[in-house]
Amino acid sequence: MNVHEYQAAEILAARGIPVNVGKVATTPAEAEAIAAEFGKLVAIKAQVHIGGRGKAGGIKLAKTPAEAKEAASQILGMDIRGHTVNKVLVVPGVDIAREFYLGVVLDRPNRVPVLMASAEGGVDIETVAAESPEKIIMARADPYLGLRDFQARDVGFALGLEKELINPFTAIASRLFKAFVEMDATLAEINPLIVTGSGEMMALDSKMSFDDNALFRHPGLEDLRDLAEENATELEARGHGISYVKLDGNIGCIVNGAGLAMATMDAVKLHGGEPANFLDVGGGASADQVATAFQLVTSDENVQAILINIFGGITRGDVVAQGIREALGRVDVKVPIVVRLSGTNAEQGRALLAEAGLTAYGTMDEAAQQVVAAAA
Amino acid sequence: MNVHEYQAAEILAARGIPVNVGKVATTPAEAEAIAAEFGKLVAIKAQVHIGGRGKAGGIKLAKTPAEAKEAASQILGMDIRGHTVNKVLVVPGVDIAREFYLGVVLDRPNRVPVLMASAEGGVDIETVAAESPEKIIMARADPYLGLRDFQARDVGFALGLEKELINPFTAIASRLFKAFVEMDATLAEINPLIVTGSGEMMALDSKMSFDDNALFRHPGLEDLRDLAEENATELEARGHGISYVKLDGNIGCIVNGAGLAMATMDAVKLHGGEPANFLDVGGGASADQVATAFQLVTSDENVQAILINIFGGITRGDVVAQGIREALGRVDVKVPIVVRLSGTNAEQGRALLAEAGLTAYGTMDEAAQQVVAAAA
Amino acid sequence: MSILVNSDTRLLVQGITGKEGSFHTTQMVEYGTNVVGGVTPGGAGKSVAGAPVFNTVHQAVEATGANVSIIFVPARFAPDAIYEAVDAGIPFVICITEGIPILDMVPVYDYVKQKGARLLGPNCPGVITPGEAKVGIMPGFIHEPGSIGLVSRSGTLTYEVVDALTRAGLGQSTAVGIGGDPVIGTSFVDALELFQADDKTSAIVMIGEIGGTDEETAAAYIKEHVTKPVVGFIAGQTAPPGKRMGHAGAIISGGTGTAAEKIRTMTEAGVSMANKPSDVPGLVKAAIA
Amino acid sequence: MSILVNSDTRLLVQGITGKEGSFHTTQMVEYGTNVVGGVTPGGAGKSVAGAPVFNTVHQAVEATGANVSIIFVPARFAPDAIYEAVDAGIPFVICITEGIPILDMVPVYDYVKQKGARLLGPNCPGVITPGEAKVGIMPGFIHEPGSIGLVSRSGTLTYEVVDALTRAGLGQSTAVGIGGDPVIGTSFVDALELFQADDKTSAIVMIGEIGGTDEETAAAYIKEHVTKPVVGFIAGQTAPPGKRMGHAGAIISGGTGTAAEKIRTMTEAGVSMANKPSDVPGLVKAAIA
Repeated sequence: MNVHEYQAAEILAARGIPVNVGKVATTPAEAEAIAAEFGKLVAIKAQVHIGGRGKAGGIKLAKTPAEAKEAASQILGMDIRGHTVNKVLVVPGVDIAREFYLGVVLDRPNRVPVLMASAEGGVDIETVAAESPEKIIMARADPYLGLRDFQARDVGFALGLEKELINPFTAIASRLFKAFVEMDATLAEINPLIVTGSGEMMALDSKMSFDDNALFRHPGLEDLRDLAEENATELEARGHGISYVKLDGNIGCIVNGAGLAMATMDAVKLHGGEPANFLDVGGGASADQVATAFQLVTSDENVQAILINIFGGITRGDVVAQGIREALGRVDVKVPIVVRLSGTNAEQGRALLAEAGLTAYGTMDEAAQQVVAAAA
Repeated sequence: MNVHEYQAAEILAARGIPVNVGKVATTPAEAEAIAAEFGKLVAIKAQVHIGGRGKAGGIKLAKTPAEAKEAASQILGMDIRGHTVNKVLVVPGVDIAREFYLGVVLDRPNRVPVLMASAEGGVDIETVAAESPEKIIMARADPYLGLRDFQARDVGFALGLEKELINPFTAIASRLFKAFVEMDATLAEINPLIVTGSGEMMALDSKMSFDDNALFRHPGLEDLRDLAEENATELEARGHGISYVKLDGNIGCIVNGAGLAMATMDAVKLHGGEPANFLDVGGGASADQVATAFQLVTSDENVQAILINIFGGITRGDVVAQGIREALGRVDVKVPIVVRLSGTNAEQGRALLAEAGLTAYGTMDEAAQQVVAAAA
Repeated sequence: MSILVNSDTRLLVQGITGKEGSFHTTQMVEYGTNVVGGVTPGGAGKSVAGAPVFNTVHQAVEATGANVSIIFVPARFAPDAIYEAVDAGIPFVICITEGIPILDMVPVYDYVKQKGARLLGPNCPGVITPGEAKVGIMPGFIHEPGSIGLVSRSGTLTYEVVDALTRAGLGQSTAVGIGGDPVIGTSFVDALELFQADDKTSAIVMIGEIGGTDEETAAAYIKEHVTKPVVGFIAGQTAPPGKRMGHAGAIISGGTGTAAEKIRTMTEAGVSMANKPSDVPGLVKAAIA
Repeated sequence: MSILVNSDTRLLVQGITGKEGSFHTTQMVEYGTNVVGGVTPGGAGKSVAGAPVFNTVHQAVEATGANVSIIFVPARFAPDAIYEAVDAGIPFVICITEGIPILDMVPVYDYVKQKGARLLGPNCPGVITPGEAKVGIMPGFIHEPGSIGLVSRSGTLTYEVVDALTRAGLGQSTAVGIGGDPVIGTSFVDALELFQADDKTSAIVMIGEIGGTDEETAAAYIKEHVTKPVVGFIAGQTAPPGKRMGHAGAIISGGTGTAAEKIRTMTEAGVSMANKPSDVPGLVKAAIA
């Protein structure tokens, strides 16, 4: 689960990290009023769950309230890589002497969280990682003890910070790490972490994402979810225990199992089609689940044909076929459906589907070819 | 640092452990009113920082408010092994079906906290430990992960608890352990932990002690300190960085170092005397520290003579002697003083003391003999 | 030989009386797996598919001599169940449970390693040595005894490939599902090491997916240490960046974990890469020819 | 030989610019200890008693090849300082700091052990090998090189005994103060094992006190493994139960940890027990005669 910059900043500020405190505006007039309140140069920043907003024109500086209003009116409503800007964060301008990157992520190969820092702040850290990995300083947490203070301090010295900045830096790094762990984050990032002209350290931009599997123990986090930012279909799917991700193609996919669902998308592409979604119905593939899957997939207007790919394992193929038939009785699907059914009792299943007028194939390749043809 | 039963019970109750909630009374009339409020059989329990209050008559049952008043008037003001009872806890009577012991302490040999439980509840656990150690069930914590739920559950099964009691027991044990760790306790004990006639688990008596070295991170704990329960001199000493423990003898001791202070007390005893106190002035033995030590030791009316035993190490003997002279200039000591000075610059020190009319000896044995004679 | 489980496996099922636990215990027993007991706190005295139920893993191990444990308890209790199994001396623990918070697994991973035990999963289908022991939730009947070792991050995709292998006459020595989470016990490298050392395994099929860099690490290991032929497949070539594809670990983040990169690295390490699952049997046959 | 420290010791001082740290660094240097450097975050570029100061232990170890570290930082930062030393690869860490919360030391103790390092203390005077290296806060001049190994939970009481030994013509191989806290790194048993294996040590003096059962554990170890003569003394025969005698660990609780019990157990293990510190040299002479 992602949150907006301003929400991440509030979380970090509450944990004692100095942030550049701003206010959120949803209209140009609000932005103007906030700028007037700050009474100085402000930055107007689009609040969207997607990176690269700076390049997309989602961040503008404004010297006067009138400029702030104008900037906000340009940014609000803007589309940034598929995300509509509904909110802007207005922050007072700060005097930046130096910029750093500071982040905590899971170090997957080592199975522990890692603190990452770079003196190349304010830029895309992935670019730094790819082009000059030696500029990234890392401190791996202990699996039980977490990040110890000396590790944060070591990173500070490795960044070349002056003596006076070591304690503030260590405090910020430790708190960022604690926020990551205590809130079950998958990412906690300050970019840039700046030193102001007067020598203060401050988080200028904050970003956090959270582990969906751990949301149950952070009840407050759900309130931070911005429904406007989430694909409504993906959210609904999650409520039904279905994994769904919308894509840009026109062939809807309904598959049991995440790995097989990815392989199915790949097969569609391989045969010249474009998948409209990733969808994993989960283990059972009951009539209810399949019916919900039909609803989810057909809610996408781009979908021209649907591929159902089920490998019967513990779930029997005839039961799945029955489920598909029942689901079709409940949901009115107007596009062609191609079924691939394999595994346990697949033949009986295919027979049942044939009775219902559905052609069911035995291999993924055949089914993918057929569905691509059907969608053309 | 110790707290009263009612304070420990409040701490555990706040952490979700079911306790038999009572109210504190400082007068018989209050006890009567509380008993009337409960409207049933009550127990009146002396609140003192010392064990064995039951045997000493510090716990009484009362069927009526009048009986409660009478019981409270007997207990309040009572002396239990040197502790005056200023408060009683009035708790409603409960129907006890079974009693258990449950405690968390540091397992010193293994350097981890340990959960201890016994089906022999309500009795002195040390007696059980000495007489039938096999009746004590132990679960050692992991140094990083603490007590894991399955360990608490294992203890519950080992106690012979029925299926229905396992979850309540596991919750109580886990919370007791968490209280121990999160509050830096040195002891957290429920004795007895009971099962009521209606099958509920409940803490009937709670006890907690805390690590003095960790009080800095638990600011609320200091407020629970009962000054009436603490030896005023011991408290004052602590404020000056001096370790002082009052004993029953008549020879005051002032020593640098805890081990040497104990050995000094032992030497006094060995030569037929009785030490009046343990006192470690700490490393420096400056004039200020020594003056404070004189004040502390002479505040004990039993003291007939004072033995100062200093082994000059990093601190030079002449500096210590100067400190003693200065201290004597500030504090009017009316009892004989015997000094033993050894180590660095001891001879110069002894000369300085001789000028001030103090006989200083070179060995602990000599000094101990002299001070015993002086106190006789 | 085979790896991880075989006819000497004495299996314990943690969470045996639950819906999933009891269902799959029956399935495993029917397959012929030697399920010696199960654990459900407070369940002592019951039995599931003929296996006696105990209150604690410790008691179960003492009574049955179990040497492998499979966990079906809910995500909130699964880490504790793994600790319990390891503390009771079980050397190999398989955690089927899905949805365990990532950071809960960080200490579990290290703990299991420190104690010298092995963990498979979580969020995995388990492991099967066809004809000997099925310790997991995979459909047993699609497998055939043979000499192809299979390791995969996925469930049904693995069945798809196993089915294709079996239909092509290529039986399996052991098929291992290592799971789709970011923090898992047994890695590709661990499984490759076991297959390389296993006399019965003549070729290895490795099925990866987007997310993380375990496939890249495996490729480096293969280059250095694996002399047996390896055939690979990576799912998720069409997956967009920044989106979790079902599995918690299947996400392209920060430009790392793409299928293209994994395919490139594995190809460079000498792995025959399949374009689609149905190509796997042919590549295996070519490799062992 | 001697144990723990000697003329090969390359000492690092953590907290070297603090009041205690700088004072004792000077003392140690004056004694002849090879202090190769010190650490104070932000202190790089300074020097104390000729020893260069570094910002981090890692940098200091890299620059100086330090193989022993002594810690003088305040109690709140001392556990972190121990972790830092161990992580930087220092195999032997001495923590002088007093007042560390007990439960902070629980993971530290295990961590040091897991990493294969050794910790002495906390709340201890350190260790000295007379004539070679003084790594601690003890007065150096009372010691003489010789063959008596000394291990103690106390500070000044140890000086008392060392002084008595020296005056009696009994020099010391090494004198170790293990510290007065409930959770300490090196135990009596650890020191006994080292002394038993040390060629230069002909007899061992062990000075215990009330609290805990480490003396009893040591007695059992002596009975089994120590062939050299051991002379003992226990302080606190007049200490009342339930009261902390200065040291956090010096408390008789629940009837365990009494001096009487320790004296009895050690006597049974064949240790010559002294009634008072001044009896120690005579008993040592009798034992090695």
